[in-house]
Amino acid sequence: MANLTLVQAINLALTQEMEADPRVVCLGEDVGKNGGVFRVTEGLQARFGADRVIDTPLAESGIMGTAIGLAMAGMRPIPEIQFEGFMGPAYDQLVNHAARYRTRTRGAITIPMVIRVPVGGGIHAPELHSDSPEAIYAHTPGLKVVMPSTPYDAKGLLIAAIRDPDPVLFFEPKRIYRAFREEVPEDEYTVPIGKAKVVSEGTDLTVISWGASITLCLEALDSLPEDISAELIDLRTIYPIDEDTIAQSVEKTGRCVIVHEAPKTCGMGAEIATIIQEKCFLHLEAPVQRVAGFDTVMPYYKLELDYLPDAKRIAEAIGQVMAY
Amino acid sequence: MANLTLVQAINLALTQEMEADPRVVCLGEDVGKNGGVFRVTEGLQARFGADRVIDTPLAESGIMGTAIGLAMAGMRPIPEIQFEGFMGPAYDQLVNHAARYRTRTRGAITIPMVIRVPVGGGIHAPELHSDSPEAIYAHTPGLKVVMPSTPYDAKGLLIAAIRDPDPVLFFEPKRIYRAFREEVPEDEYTVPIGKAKVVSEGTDLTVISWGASITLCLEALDSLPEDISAELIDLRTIYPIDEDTIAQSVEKTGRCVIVHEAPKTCGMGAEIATIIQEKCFLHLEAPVQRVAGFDTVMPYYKLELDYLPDAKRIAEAIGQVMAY
Amino acid sequence: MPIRTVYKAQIEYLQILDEDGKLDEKLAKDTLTDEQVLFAYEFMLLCRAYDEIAFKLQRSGRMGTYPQNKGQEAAAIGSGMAAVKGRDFLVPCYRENAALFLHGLPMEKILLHWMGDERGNQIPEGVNMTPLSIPIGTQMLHATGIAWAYKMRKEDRCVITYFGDGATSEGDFHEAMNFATVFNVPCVFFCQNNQWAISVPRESQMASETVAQKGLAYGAHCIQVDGNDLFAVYKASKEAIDRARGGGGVTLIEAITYRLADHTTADDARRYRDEEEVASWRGKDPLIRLRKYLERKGMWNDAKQAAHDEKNKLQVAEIVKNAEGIERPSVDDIFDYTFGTELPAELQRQKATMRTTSLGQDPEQAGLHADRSRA
Amino acid sequence: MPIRTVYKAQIEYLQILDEDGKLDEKLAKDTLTDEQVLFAYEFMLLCRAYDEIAFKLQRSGRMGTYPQNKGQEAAAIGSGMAAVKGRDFLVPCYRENAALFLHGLPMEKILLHWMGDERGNQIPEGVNMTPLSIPIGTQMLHATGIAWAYKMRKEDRCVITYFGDGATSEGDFHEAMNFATVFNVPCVFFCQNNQWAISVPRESQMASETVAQKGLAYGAHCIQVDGNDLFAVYKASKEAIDRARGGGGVTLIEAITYRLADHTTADDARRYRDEEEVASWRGKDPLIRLRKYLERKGMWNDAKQAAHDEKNKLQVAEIVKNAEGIERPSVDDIFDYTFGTELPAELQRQKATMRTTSLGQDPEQAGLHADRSRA
Ligand SMILES: Cc1ncc(C[n+]2csc(CCOP(=O)(O)OP(=O)(O)O)c2C)c(N)n1
Ligand SMILES: Cc1ncc(C[n+]2csc(CCOP(=O)(O)OP(=O)(O)O)c2C)c(N)n1
Ligand SMILES: [Mg+2]
Ligand SMILES: [Mg+2]
Repeated sequence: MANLTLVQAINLALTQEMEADPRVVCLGEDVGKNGGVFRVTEGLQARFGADRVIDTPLAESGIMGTAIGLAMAGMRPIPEIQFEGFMGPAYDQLVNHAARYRTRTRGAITIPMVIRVPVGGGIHAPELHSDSPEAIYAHTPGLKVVMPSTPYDAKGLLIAAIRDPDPVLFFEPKRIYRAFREEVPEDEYTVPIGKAKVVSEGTDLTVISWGASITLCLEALDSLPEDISAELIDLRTIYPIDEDTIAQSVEKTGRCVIVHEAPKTCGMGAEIATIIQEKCFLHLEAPVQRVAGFDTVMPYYKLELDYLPDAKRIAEAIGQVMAY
Repeated sequence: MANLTLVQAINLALTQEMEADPRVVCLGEDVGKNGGVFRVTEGLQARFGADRVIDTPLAESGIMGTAIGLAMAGMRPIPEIQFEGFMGPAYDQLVNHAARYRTRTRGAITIPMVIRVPVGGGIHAPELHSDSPEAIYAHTPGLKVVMPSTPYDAKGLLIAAIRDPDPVLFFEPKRIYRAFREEVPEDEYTVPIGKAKVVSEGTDLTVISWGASITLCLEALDSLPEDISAELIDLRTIYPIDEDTIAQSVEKTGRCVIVHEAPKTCGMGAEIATIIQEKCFLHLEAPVQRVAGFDTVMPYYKLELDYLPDAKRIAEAIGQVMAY
Repeated sequence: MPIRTVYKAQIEYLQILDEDGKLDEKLAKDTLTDEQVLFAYEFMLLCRAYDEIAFKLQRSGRMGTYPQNKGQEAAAIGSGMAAVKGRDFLVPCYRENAALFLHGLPMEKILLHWMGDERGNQIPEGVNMTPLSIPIGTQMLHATGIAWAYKMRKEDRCVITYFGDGATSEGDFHEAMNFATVFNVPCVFFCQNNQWAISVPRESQMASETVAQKGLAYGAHCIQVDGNDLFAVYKASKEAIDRARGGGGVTLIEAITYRLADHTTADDARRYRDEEEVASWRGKDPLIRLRKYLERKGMWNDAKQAAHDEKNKLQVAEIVKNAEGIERPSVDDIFDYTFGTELPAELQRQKATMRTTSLGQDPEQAGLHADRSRA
Repeated sequence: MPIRTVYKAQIEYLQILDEDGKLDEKLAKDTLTDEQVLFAYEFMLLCRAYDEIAFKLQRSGRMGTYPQNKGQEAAAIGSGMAAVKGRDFLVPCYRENAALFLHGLPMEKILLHWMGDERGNQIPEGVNMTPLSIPIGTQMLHATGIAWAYKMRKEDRCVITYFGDGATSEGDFHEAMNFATVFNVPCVFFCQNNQWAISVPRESQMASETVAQKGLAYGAHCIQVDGNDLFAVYKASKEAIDRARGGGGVTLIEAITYRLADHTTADDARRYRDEEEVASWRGKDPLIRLRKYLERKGMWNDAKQAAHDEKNKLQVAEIVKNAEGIERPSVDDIFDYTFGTELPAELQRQKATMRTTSLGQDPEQAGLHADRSRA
């Protein structure tokens, strides 16, 4: 066991999987000698060589497309896209090829790869370095999408993703890259894709979130009056959605608040709220509420904290839902 | 008045707007001499010249990106992307530039343009010629998204879109390009962006859809038992969503079915169902149901009709919701 | 030296068999044996027969859109023969059927593909290729990646990827060439410059004089060949493949050819190109040229031609029968290849309920609710 | 002629003012007047002072990430001076501040941008440029489009767009060059090859010997210049701009320069590049070189330098004061520039309720429901 940050936990997972499986290679802009702009791949090139931890030219479609080719040919590539805002140029390769190849060829050609991407706001970064595009990819058949909120889950989910036979988008909430540490086992382990986690149990209301917002939800829960017993669910996997954990909780509580950074309209909150009303209709005591980013472009950093959900807003929403 | 197909109505709108405004130019692959692969721009190059109806190289990012530049410089470009499946390479320019420029520059630079794209399945086309990506762009702040289901609306919405000061995605349901005709006024008129249309009034249940599925909904409604009075809403504008029309209807009926071709998870159905549970919670008699494409890659055409919602499925869902 | 030349380049054009079927013996040396040429011609005849039948299938409503290969057979076969079946890997677009067949793709697969059936893309084990690629320009990146894997694993193999003149306008072409040359992977880029991208002629597609010179941007080897000349295509491809496998670098081959048919069966080329132009290229048809050559060498005659035409007709009819005879795919296939892992619960429900409703709702649960709401 | 050369090209390198400040008088003819050179040097000094202060602002926590321009001033100014302010249009990346200032951008705008304030991008009316562009490689397409509009409207104007060596790897670079040359629009592509893209050196970014030769792929005019040489940059830019405006074609200029600082303040270049290399380029600093030249001509001395340093310090302090003094943007701004039309109802609600909740729910309606559920 070691007390690790999220960055370190990811680095550890990468190290161990590269050690264990020679097919695993990392590629991307500045991931090699520089160890990645967030130092997530620090030390990997020194350890595994420049042929397995590869600095690529500055071209996201190139990174994604050649990673697809590598995967086709039996490798287990882990491309990094430097920031979620730069997934744009890689969108076509990801959505029209990576996600489709297994079904397109009826299983003859498959694309086992993990696309690592730092996501989300809150770090005072320049434009296009603070978005949360998870819903786009949850709407894209053929992709799995995960987003850890703790170092432990990060390691376990990443190992699970690397061993998954299909493309997995691994979103790393950059706001909590180094925000806190957690005990992370040295041994390899997996956290299953598709399973949410009940972070704290409660009976009055369910709060559902993922990524960096989990920390804010915990803060909000702390601030609630003693008589409100809230259950917090960390989705962990964005797609496939763990409906059972969600439905079980809301059947019990009858109330739900969903929290995410992405714009509200057509965000994950909409899907989850709809699942809830489909599955828990007769149990619902109040409308499911969403605390989300606005339906506006993510502002530059002077205003980013006004845009992002915070503990106060979450608590406020909980209050409203409880008062309904 | 003339009895026109959807294709002809769009062609008429383009002709009239190009006639009226020298800033309007059309560009895209094969839109010129060939009149577009669907013949939507037929005759335009002969009429307005090759400088205003422009055959571009085969590069969607190039089309979108130069159209943005044209718009910046005071033109009113109407780029065509040949099929929705080929929006992939243009995604970055559309989402990270067209959609953001007004707010990025606090109004100093704006991008008035209409991106025309044929969408949807049902025409026995090859792969990547049958998708329905509207939810992706509804989740993208800064874009407006429309999809007509009739020739009349097509003309009016397109003229409104061309005159709109911001980027508008104009999705053309290719399945009904020539499926039927309608009287379309010769004079120019607009159909306002952001306003849904109540296609047929009813009291027991609301059916919400758009594009080619409207025809199927009408078919389904025809097949219902006499005692079910269904209201059909054609969304027409995907974003911004006309919540008022939706809420008014569901407050009245208490039941709702949403129909779309796109995959169910994180599709527009999720957002609309969530809006309904937010706005009409106490009026809802049954869970809102979605009749949608599956969460799978759109199959090749031998199976496409098994994938796409049809009148039977819609009627079935209506039956279930009514029986709840 | 305040002005100095820092870079110089030139592009060569190669032709060995001219339009009259005359061979440049010197250049032809060490290219193809007589047997190989004969084989190639016979294979081209078969592919042409296949192409015509595919066209007819579409016209009679038995198949969807189909892009004819007519006129480009020498480019496909010449390059295909230069690659080693079972060792090298092909990453095609959709207008080089002959190369794919040569490398072992069962011929009904292509028909199945255009019949709207993913099983047409289900490449059999041991057949080294990706399926036809629909989004233009995207597949060269996969080729680069596959070649890169070969290099990483020190396998003595090579990838050849096909694309059209139009495809070279896409950003992915640029990125693929750049990655391929930067990492010096064993990949050959084979452009079938058939002069048109649907309705857009090459001169409107690019301002450069050649496609080949685009490779200079990446420090690649570049060559332009007569794409209707089997010998030239073979020679250039063979050199490029040998060089690539030896770690000697990436080559961009521009094969000058012509799309004798419409873009696809959904297209009507008379709308945008002159019959004169088409006519001028008909004479350059690679089949005509090769037949002239073989006849001159006494290796071919009308009788042989008739016999082959007959045989090919039968063979293609058989292929069509196979393609059409295949049972309709199961609707389960829509779901079953989405993931290699167990189907998520929601997808299981969608699969279970798909024939009755798209709700994806557990019918039992729906019933349950109905009861409770009535209670 | 079975093998024939179908294309030939070469790339020239231009230097006029060498590293010792010695001028090639012949080549310098008809370039810059003494006054212009003096002006350029003084402007470069100001921009350097600005750059250092911006760096310090970040280091002291008063500004976010900032990419220093240090070492690339000659490239920015030389090209900027070749374009006509108020007539031509600039489409920058983020490392050519000097060109933007020269063309009228208020100097606090760049600070505002990096202070996380969109008002830094609110280009004043009459100032002809787009704001800094964050997604690499994307802005050249806008430049092409703007130039295309000029051509359509027959305006006698030109666009110059800036980008780095790394940016030339993006597909958008390729598409922009292709559109620009195919439609022959008045656009000049100016690459600041500063040898690095964050941690990736030019040699790992591309296999080509030069960036300039990438233009051959499009039939563009191509030239490589010493980017730290004001005269060479000016001359090449001026020629390219004049040619473009006259309809004579698109030019790709590769300016060889060096990023003397870290990539941005978030970067630590010592992790990936040798101090030796940096040191060798310090001597080539365009400011040093120009100063040598001016001193030799008797146009500059230590006193002037000291006076200017002092003056610039004050001026930059004033700019910083302006940037920092601006009131915090209104949170309403998050919403108010989303559309040019009336805010959709949902966005109005989000705006109205944003301080209390993100629900976007009408507070009245929420209250109403609460009542009803209690009733
Ligand atoms: C990304 C993308 N954009 C557009 C299309 C539509 N389309 C299909 S084929 C074609 C022209 C291709 O021309 P070229 O690359 O020269 O190949 P050819 O068909 O001539 O063999 C176009 C535009 C597509 N399939 N993919
Ligand atoms: C599309 C995109 N990908 C990645 C990045 C992250 N990034 C910012 S600057 C940079 C390097 C740019 O290098 P170059 O084009 O040479 O310009 P320079 O910074 O050297 O001036 C990278 C990779 C980005 N901003 N945009
Ligand atoms: Mg072609
Ligand atoms: Mg650089």
